[in-house]
Amino acid sequence: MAVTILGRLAARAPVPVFVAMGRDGAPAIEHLLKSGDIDFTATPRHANILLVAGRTRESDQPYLDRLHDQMPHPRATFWWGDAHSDDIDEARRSASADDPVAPLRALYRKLIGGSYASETHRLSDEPPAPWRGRGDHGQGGEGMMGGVPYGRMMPMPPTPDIRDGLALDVYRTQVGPFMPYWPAGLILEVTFQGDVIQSAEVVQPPYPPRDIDREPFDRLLHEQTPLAQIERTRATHHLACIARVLSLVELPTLSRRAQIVAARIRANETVAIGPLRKAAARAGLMAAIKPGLGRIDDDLACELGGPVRRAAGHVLDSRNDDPTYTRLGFTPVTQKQSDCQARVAQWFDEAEQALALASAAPHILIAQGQLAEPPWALRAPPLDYRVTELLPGLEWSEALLVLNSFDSAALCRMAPLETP
Amino acid sequence: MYAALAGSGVAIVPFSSASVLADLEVGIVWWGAVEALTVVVVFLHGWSANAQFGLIGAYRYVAIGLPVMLISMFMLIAAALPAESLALPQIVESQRGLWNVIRQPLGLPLFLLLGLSLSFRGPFNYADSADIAGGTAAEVSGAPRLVWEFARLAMLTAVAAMAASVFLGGYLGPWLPGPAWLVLKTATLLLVLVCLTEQLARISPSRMMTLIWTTLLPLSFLHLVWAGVLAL
Amino acid sequence: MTLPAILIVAAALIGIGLYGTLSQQSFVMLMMGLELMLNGVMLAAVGFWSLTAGGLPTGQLLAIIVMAVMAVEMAVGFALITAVYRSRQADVTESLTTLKH
Amino acid sequence: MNVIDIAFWIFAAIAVISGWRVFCTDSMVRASFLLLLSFIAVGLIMVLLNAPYLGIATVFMMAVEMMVMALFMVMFMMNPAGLNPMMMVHQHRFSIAAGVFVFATLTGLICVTRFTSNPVDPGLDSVASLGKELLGNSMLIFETAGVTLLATMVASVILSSRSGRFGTADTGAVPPPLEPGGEPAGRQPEQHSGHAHHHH
Repeated sequence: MAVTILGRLAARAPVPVFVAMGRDGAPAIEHLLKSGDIDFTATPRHANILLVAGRTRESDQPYLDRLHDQMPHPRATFWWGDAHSDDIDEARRSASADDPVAPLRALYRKLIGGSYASETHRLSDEPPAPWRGRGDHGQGGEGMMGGVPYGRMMPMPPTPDIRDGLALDVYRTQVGPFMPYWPAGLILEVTFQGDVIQSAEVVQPPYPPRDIDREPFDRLLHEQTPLAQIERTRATHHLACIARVLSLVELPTLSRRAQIVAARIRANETVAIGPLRKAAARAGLMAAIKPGLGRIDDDLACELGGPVRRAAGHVLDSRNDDPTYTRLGFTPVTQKQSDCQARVAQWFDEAEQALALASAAPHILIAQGQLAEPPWALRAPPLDYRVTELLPGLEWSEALLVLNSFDSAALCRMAPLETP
Repeated sequence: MYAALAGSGVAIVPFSSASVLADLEVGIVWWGAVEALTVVVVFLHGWSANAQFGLIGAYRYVAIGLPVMLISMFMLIAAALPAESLALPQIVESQRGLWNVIRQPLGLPLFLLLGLSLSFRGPFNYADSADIAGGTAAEVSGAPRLVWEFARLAMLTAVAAMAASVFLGGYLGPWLPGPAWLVLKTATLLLVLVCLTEQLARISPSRMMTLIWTTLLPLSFLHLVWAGVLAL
Repeated sequence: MTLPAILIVAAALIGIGLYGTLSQQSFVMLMMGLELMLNGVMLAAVGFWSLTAGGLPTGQLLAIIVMAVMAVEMAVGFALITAVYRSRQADVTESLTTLKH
Repeated sequence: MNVIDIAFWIFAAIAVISGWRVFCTDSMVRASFLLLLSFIAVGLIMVLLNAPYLGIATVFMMAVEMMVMALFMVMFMMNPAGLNPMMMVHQHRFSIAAGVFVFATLTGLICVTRFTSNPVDPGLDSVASLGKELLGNSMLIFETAGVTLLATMVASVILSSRSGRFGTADTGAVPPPLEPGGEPAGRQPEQHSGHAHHHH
């Protein structure tokens, strides 16, 4: 009896979901955020449902299996968006158009109620590295530590230390594609010393930017699109990036608020960004990001284009040579030093400016093919500069800030697929 | 274990002039020992996870926890000076005339910073923050995680109760009976702590370390000197 | 709670500490052996203070001095380990043989 | 066999067993926290001996010390997590003999001598007496203790910092050249890294 009461109580609790962000999975997240009774967890261990939002690449399947096996029972996977494997029954799949909240809640209630079998392990769990001990107590052997007569005596670090000359052990690991607040799909092979990054290489590039951000710009190429819609998309894209930076600086409520504002802008409601910006400033967002963190030189900023270039102070924006914009009194907004702080401030300024333009000209149409330079349209070729050259020497939290200070298109171009 | 520590922290808080759970005449030193053991326990929680993010979280917590503990000990010693005793009931009695928060203005804010960092909330959330995927609690789920969250809240209340009794004159108050005052003050301090959690952003550990060692620690020295001069 | 009982426990701690100091190879474990011995000494000091010296203040003073010695010994020990590790990448007693020849 | 005695025996047992376990665990970090456990037990025994300030101060200090020791363990030692059993012992039999011998002689001594028993009256407020003592007639002792602690801090910083007056610490001790700027004089120490090739 008591179990059922607890069961019923548990079923009413917010649904613990761990999100594996696939390609253009973001709209699902905005739906979930608005509903409010979905609880996004930081690790798969705290969740019962693994939500795979959007399309994932075939090469990500082993990572998904590993995530899935870490989840405690009762557990289930929920595919959102056009899942390529269609052998999954209806309860755990939903098309990318509709709102995933209701099916998620129903699935969760069934899971808790026990009427839905929890999924079994996908990977067998024997330790990856074989045991190579040689000593009589199983210790020693080459590469394995274990006292004078048997093992390697001293930890001989391969790379000299970059800080204070104390060459200690380095730790090499892969940071996976589906971590929260990690550019979706990116896999880095990072060598740590303590929590300072010594070196990093790209194993897998991040997913290309979200279709929903590019859709009005693509449509513009072959037919007229309303100016308001283009500016709204730009504002929502910037707000989503700001939300990620906010949650990295331990302001979860503000980041949730930013995402909700983005969702409402997408639903064509008129929303002011001013109060959000003031709240973030009061909470010390700019103070938390170290000035000079992630500074990139000017020519790289120019190549990347878009907000990154304007954050470096170059007044180059394809909109100011467009007649409709000049009539509305459009002057490009720029910052001075091109580091994380400048890029976040640039996002805020551009979002506010975009909303002002959108509200100023709700029905003006832009002629076809005018605005050819949307920064996050992935047509530009990848650069030879790697984002991983920015990371060495940074602490883990700062490195995450730097990674998230570039929008997804810039990141794709700076972290193309290495041809090992 | 963390919960037991939080419980022992609350034990020495005097509820009223007569009743106190643990009448130690070395209350402050016991609170210092509780803080030190909390740092050890949280490190163990992170280290036992045997995962890289758990370990990073544990190390960042220790790096920030040790200096902050020094600051809190200076605050408490400063509060003990006018009372000429280490025992908490005497400290509360010494505030019958004037509360410590007025006599030693700097004490309460620094002690609240300690409260945040001890239960790693808000701007001091270096142990379980989201950027290291849940930090020390990354590999924990189900019942142990429930206990871990409960212990964090218990430690927050212990710090609030301690701050209330040391700086705001625990059970002293005109109309209401003793314990009611204590509960009231602790509740207000908890409220302050929780909104601090939401409001302030977290700077990176290395900058926070320099901030603590170069500004907060000298500040607490000055506070101690000020309290000493006052108590002469 | 008789004094001989306390002293026997202290002696046991000192014995274990000595064993640890002599047998362990790594510096840090060697220092832990020393810490354990000092711990035994402090226990004996407090034992004497409370059961024979009848609460003489200087007894407690001795215990605090022993505690200070512990702190000093640990601090200097760690500084030495860092210095040795920095110059020789060695942290096991086996490799410091310069005094032997 | 009232409560205090039972508590005393329990703490004593904890102290000795965890002390012994310290040296036969594989993982270093576990060893340091076992040592912390034995220190806590000793601290609590002191509280039973009516010296509360000393006992709890020991617990306080040892907690922080063991924390730092755990940090050093993981920094320097090889496998802190103890995943790989380790027999890091040399001159094993000799040290066991030394330990047992010391223990035997001490216990022998203890049993032989008759101690004057003049127990402390529980009413004594030991903290106040300690306080008066510290600032009273043994103030000088404490000043010297303070200064030595300061000297230790300075020494440990100099020893472990990298940039010394004569170049960084890891260039090693090099004898000065005969004529300025020339080859270092004297016998060249044969270059061997940490791996001493055991030519006993």
